[in-house]
Amino acid sequence: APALAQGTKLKVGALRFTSHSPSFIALERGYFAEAGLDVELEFFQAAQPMAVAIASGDVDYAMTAISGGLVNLADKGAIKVIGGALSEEPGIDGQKILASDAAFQEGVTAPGALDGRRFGMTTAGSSFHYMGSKMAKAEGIDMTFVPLQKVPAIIGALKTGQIDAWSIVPHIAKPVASGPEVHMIGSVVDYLPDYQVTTIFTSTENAGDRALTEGYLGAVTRGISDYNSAMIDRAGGEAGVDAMVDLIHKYVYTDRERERAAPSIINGTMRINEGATLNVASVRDQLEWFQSEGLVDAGISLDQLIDGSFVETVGS
Amino acid sequence: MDLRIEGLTHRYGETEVLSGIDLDIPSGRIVCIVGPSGCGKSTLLRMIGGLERPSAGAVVQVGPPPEGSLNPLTYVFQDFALLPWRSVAGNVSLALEDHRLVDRAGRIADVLARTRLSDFAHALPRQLSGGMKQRVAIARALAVDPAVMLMDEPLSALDAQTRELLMDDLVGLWERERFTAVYVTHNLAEAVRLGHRVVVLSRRPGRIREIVEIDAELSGRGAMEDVQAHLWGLMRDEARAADAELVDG
Amino acid sequence: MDLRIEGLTHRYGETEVLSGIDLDIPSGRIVCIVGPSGCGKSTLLRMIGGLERPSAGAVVQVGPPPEGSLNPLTYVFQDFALLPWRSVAGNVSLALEDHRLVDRAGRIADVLARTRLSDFAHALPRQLSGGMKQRVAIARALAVDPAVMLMDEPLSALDAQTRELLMDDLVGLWERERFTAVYVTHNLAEAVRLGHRVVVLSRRPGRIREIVEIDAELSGRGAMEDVQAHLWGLMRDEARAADAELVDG
Amino acid sequence: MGETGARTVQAAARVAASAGAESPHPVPFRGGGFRITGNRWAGFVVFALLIGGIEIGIRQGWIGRLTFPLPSEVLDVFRQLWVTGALWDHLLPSLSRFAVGGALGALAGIGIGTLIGLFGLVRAGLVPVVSALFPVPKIALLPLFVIWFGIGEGSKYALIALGTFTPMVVATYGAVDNVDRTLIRMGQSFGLSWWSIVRKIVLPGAMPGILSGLRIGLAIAIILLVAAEMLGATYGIGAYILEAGSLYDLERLFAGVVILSVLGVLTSSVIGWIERRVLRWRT
Amino acid sequence: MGETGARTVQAAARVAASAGAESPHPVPFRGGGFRITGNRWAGFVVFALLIGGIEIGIRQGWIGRLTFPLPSEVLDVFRQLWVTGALWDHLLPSLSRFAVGGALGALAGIGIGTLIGLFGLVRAGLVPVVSALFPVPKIALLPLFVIWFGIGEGSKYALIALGTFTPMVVATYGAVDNVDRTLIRMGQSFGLSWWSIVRKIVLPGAMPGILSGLRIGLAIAIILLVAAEMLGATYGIGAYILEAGSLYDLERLFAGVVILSVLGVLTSSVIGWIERRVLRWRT
Ligand SMILES: Nc1ncnc2c1ncn2[C@@H]1O[C@H](COP(=O)(O)OP(=O)(O)OP(=O)(O)O)[C@@H](O)[C@H]1O
Ligand SMILES: Nc1ncnc2c1ncn2[C@@H]1O[C@H](COP(=O)(O)OP(=O)(O)OP(=O)(O)O)[C@@H](O)[C@H]1O
Ligand SMILES: [Mg+2]
Ligand SMILES: [Mg+2]
Repeated sequence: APALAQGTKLKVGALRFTSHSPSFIALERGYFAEAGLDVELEFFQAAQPMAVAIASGDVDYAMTAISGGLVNLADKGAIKVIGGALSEEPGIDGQKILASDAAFQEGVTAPGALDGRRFGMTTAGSSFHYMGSKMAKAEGIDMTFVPLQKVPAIIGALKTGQIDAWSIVPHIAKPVASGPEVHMIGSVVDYLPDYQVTTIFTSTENAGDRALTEGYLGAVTRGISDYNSAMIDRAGGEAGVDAMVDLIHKYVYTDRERERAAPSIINGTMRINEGATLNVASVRDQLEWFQSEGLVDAGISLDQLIDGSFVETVGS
Repeated sequence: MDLRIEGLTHRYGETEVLSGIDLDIPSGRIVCIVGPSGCGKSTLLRMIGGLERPSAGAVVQVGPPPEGSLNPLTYVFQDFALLPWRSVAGNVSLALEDHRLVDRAGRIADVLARTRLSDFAHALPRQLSGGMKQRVAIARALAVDPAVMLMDEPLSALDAQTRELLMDDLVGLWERERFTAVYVTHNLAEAVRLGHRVVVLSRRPGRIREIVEIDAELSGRGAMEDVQAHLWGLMRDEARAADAELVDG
Repeated sequence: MDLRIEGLTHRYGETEVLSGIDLDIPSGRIVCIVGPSGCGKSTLLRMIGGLERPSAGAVVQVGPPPEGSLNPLTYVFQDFALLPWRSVAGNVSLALEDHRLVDRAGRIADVLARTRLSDFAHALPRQLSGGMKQRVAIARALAVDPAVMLMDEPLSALDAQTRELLMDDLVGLWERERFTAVYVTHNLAEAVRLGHRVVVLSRRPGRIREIVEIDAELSGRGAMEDVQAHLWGLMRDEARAADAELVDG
Repeated sequence: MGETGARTVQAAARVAASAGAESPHPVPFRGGGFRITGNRWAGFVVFALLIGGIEIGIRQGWIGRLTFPLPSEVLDVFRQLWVTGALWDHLLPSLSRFAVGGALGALAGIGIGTLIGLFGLVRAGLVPVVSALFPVPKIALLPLFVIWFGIGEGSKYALIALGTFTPMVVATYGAVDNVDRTLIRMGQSFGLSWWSIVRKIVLPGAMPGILSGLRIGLAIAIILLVAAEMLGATYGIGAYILEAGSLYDLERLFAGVVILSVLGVLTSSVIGWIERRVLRWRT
Repeated sequence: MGETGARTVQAAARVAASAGAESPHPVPFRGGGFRITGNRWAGFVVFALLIGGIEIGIRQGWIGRLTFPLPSEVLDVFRQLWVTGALWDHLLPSLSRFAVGGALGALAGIGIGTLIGLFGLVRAGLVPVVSALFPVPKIALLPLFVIWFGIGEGSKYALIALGTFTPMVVATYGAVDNVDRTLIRMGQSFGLSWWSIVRKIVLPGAMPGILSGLRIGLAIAIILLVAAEMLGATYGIGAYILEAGSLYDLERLFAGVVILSVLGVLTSSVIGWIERRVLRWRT
């Protein structure tokens, strides 16, 4: 992107999750610098404040699941979705549906048996709410959704059998289900085969700056390619995985030794859309679901939410 | 019932407050205790009433308390010690509630009548002048038929005119009821008006310096300027020294 | 500088507190004001010092204040009104700090010496006995070279012995400095010891009932029992009625 | 205002004093000011100005839509809450949590606080524990509360109770300590039993302190409603606020905050009313 | 115990009084008790018992591993935090937020509180606003704070400052109201200027109340550290606690809570020390 002045300052929001690896890679391997961007990572504890930080201009680009809050901010003209990241894809280990031991003992060994039971979520309008709803609809069952604000509270409630089920990304699902208190009973991908889990988004203002956004996306897509090829296609063999784990470990599970962190990093591997392709069909489905639940204004159009002009889109 | 104080000595930590006090408190008389600030008058009175234990010596009760006395040793405090949340009648009642009595209400009404407080039975302490408050405290003390009244500067929180009125009340009361009392005061005029016997204490550690007997009838006593002057002569220098002392380092 | 009170009347809302007070306060004399509780003595004194505005009438200043007087009308309060966080010297200093003075420290030292407080210059109020505190308040008042001292029951928070000592001090001070003062008190003994003129007020609304002139020299006055008895005769019934009044509904 | 007025008067008086020192003149006035006065209307005016300013600011575009909600839309949210009856769906569960949790915490706090005030050994043993508990942020313990009390009403009651408990303990034992010792000595001098003294002297004497502790305790209870309703509540003012926050729906967020604020002001006036009735004996 | 002892003595004394009424005997003792005493050791004993009990309970399996962390492992977390230096990485940012936010809030609160105390119009205008602000849960405003102050230190300072501000205002104007009116009248009677009276009488006289308000304000500031560090903080005790919570790591969660608790107790003793120094003039 030659249009960019060298050393354009940029803040990229991230969570300390493996799914944010493309940003780490692009930074570590100098892809941002090559695009003329001087990137600083800004870490968050949760996705919701990241969306607000984009709106307030504290952060320029970030990656997170589509939530009611994000849609509302888009409605206020503050942010735009400009690309896709994590996707559910048949055949690849994706998000898991978990059940508590108590429910499991009572026969909840598959999602279809969750009729009348309690499903955990952070807040109304979160991706957990969406996944649970779609699953319930597909199974033709009714569930109560219990808002618990934070992931730890959900885990606590699940382990003690106070909620019956939950869905979550594999690198959290696997360690949680490794104990006797929680069981894995299904995969989200079975209900939402092409679910666009996370998206790349930015402020409306940045989306108007084509050179900047293209520069950013260009660098991130290189990170995505590196990640997919090393971790999923194993193009570099074990050595490639090791090198990538080393790189990611600088940002994720930093408080554990590398030996203990590596399995968790590898466990968390999910495919990220090559070229940040955006599955518009999935996004539309999510938007319509939010609207049908009354969580966002029914008048919001897809165009207010996404700017599909930067990346390849499917399903539009 | 008489009281006898025998070789009473008291210390707070290192400081000796009272030293070798011997004193008789005969029934039916008022014993006034005067002395400079901080000489241990209040401490002595607390020990007479059993609220504090002397380091050495004893306060001895001689003879039985009068029949029907609910609380032989009864205090009247300087700052009245009325419960602000109880009415006048309620405050008097407090002293009686731990006793089984056939006619508590009657007893309260009687004692309020004797102290001319009947009209104020339902008033709260905050509505009363200082003088009235102290009258309520006296009524409460009378309600338990005390053998000895222990009064710690009962008039010193009042203004001079009210003090004058209450002194008249006390003289009248004594004429009728002939109660026994230990009366602590700074005020020599009070001491010579009310005391049958005035005990002068020295500065800390309090020792008995002199005991002045006053023979005149309570009613009809004047200012007794000569006795006052004699007492003041005994105390003037010590009072001045006590006044000029720093309270702590 | 003399003061003249002319037809002074004051109301708080509906209640009339003072009614038609006419009074002269001649230079170099002590005017005592006595009267039953709540008759408006403190209110009158506040108006003399300009702390409150009368509803009607006026307090008039006749003649210039003495040369160098920093605060012609200066109060001494019943509860001393010392700043507890300042030392004795600091409390005296407070009254001088708003004035440009060449030798403030010298002036403070001088006034402390005159009231025999030099040894206590660095003590805090809490370390002082009541009598010492009131001496400090008097020193502070003297520090501004007042034309008239306005004293509102300056001794009534003290015990009887200290009161005696301070009265001697005040007499001594007046003999040396011949200050003018308006002295409010409940205590007839104080009034006859210190007053050249005793003003007796009636119950609320306060009116002047009688003005008693006392000619005897301040030093060497005795208890003057006859004058006291006369004053008490004027006031007794009203004091009793005031005492028995409920403070509010 | 009185104060500035007083200053001017004072200055004027000084001039008069120096100018007309020779001829008879009234003594200068130098009192006034430093009085505790108030004017009920000014509060309304300030609120009206604030709200009006924001409304106009947003409509004119001086204030971004993201910065503040439009006051008129907040009002509309209230209207909707009222019309649909959703107000009660949210208010009633919150009120019952507030009542039960607050009552539990306050009663336990008064009880323990009284014991600390009366018994030296209890004081020595428990005061350090309570002081250590005081600065612990209750939200940090949220995950634990799920385990300990479940995600039902239990954990909500417990969280609110814990928040009310610590300030109540501190206020109560302070109040017991502050009971006039002469009154207690008076009770002893009349030979009252220990239990009579506690019941008739110590507890009534501690009442003012306990009630002002209750003011703080219940304010904290209201603040903790939001934290408590993080734990699996679908209905409740706290849950409503949290949902609005996560949806970045400022109008509903503010509507919820206003409801809590009104609840707080109401609670405080109820306590004020109780104080005026129960503590009528105070001057 | 002093109190129960007193009771027994009293009872014994009564028996003596009725039995030996005829012969000379010492007056019965009936004082004692109701004294404010303490025993430093009992606090340690209670803590030791609590911690020891939990340790043994967990090791013996009486207490589930999910219910409490193992105290010895909490200790080990502290050791690790110390050895790796991570303690300072977390403590220093939190301390600076606490210091800056607390100082801003306290200063603003004292300033506004003093104005409310001095000027009737300010009181009338601002007291209702402050009372309305008091019961607003600060976490509810978190999303707004990001927009208003960004995700940097600004919003953290602001949140902590807001939490400290409201109690400081209330405490300060209460303290100014409580300044002895005779002292102010004394100042006026000596012709002191308005500003001298404020500086030399009102403010020093309000100091005790302001300091005890500071105690509450700073306790709230510590509690709000956790909420503040929800806003995009990587380092800080609050962030550490939140992260431990999200990993359900009870040992680290408790370690963080203990640090905040110690911080609270320390702050409170520092204020106690300041009180003893600055308020030496009090009895
Ligand atoms: N509980 C206590 N502990 C330690 N010292 C005490 C205690 N009570 C009194 N004192 C000290 O004992 C001395 C005598 O006190 P007490 O109150 O008996 O004197 P007093 O003669 O009544 O004085 P006053 O005339 O001022 O009432 C004083 O120096 C006082 O400081
Ligand atoms: N600021 C005020 N507002 C309303 N009423 C007042 C005020 N100050 C005094 N009063 C009333 O005015 C009357 C006179 O009060 P003042 O204090 O002048 O009496 P006093 O003669 O000094 O009484 P005392 O001997 O008790 O000091 C009292 O009834 C009092 O209640
Ligand atoms: Mg005494
Ligand atoms: Mg008066």
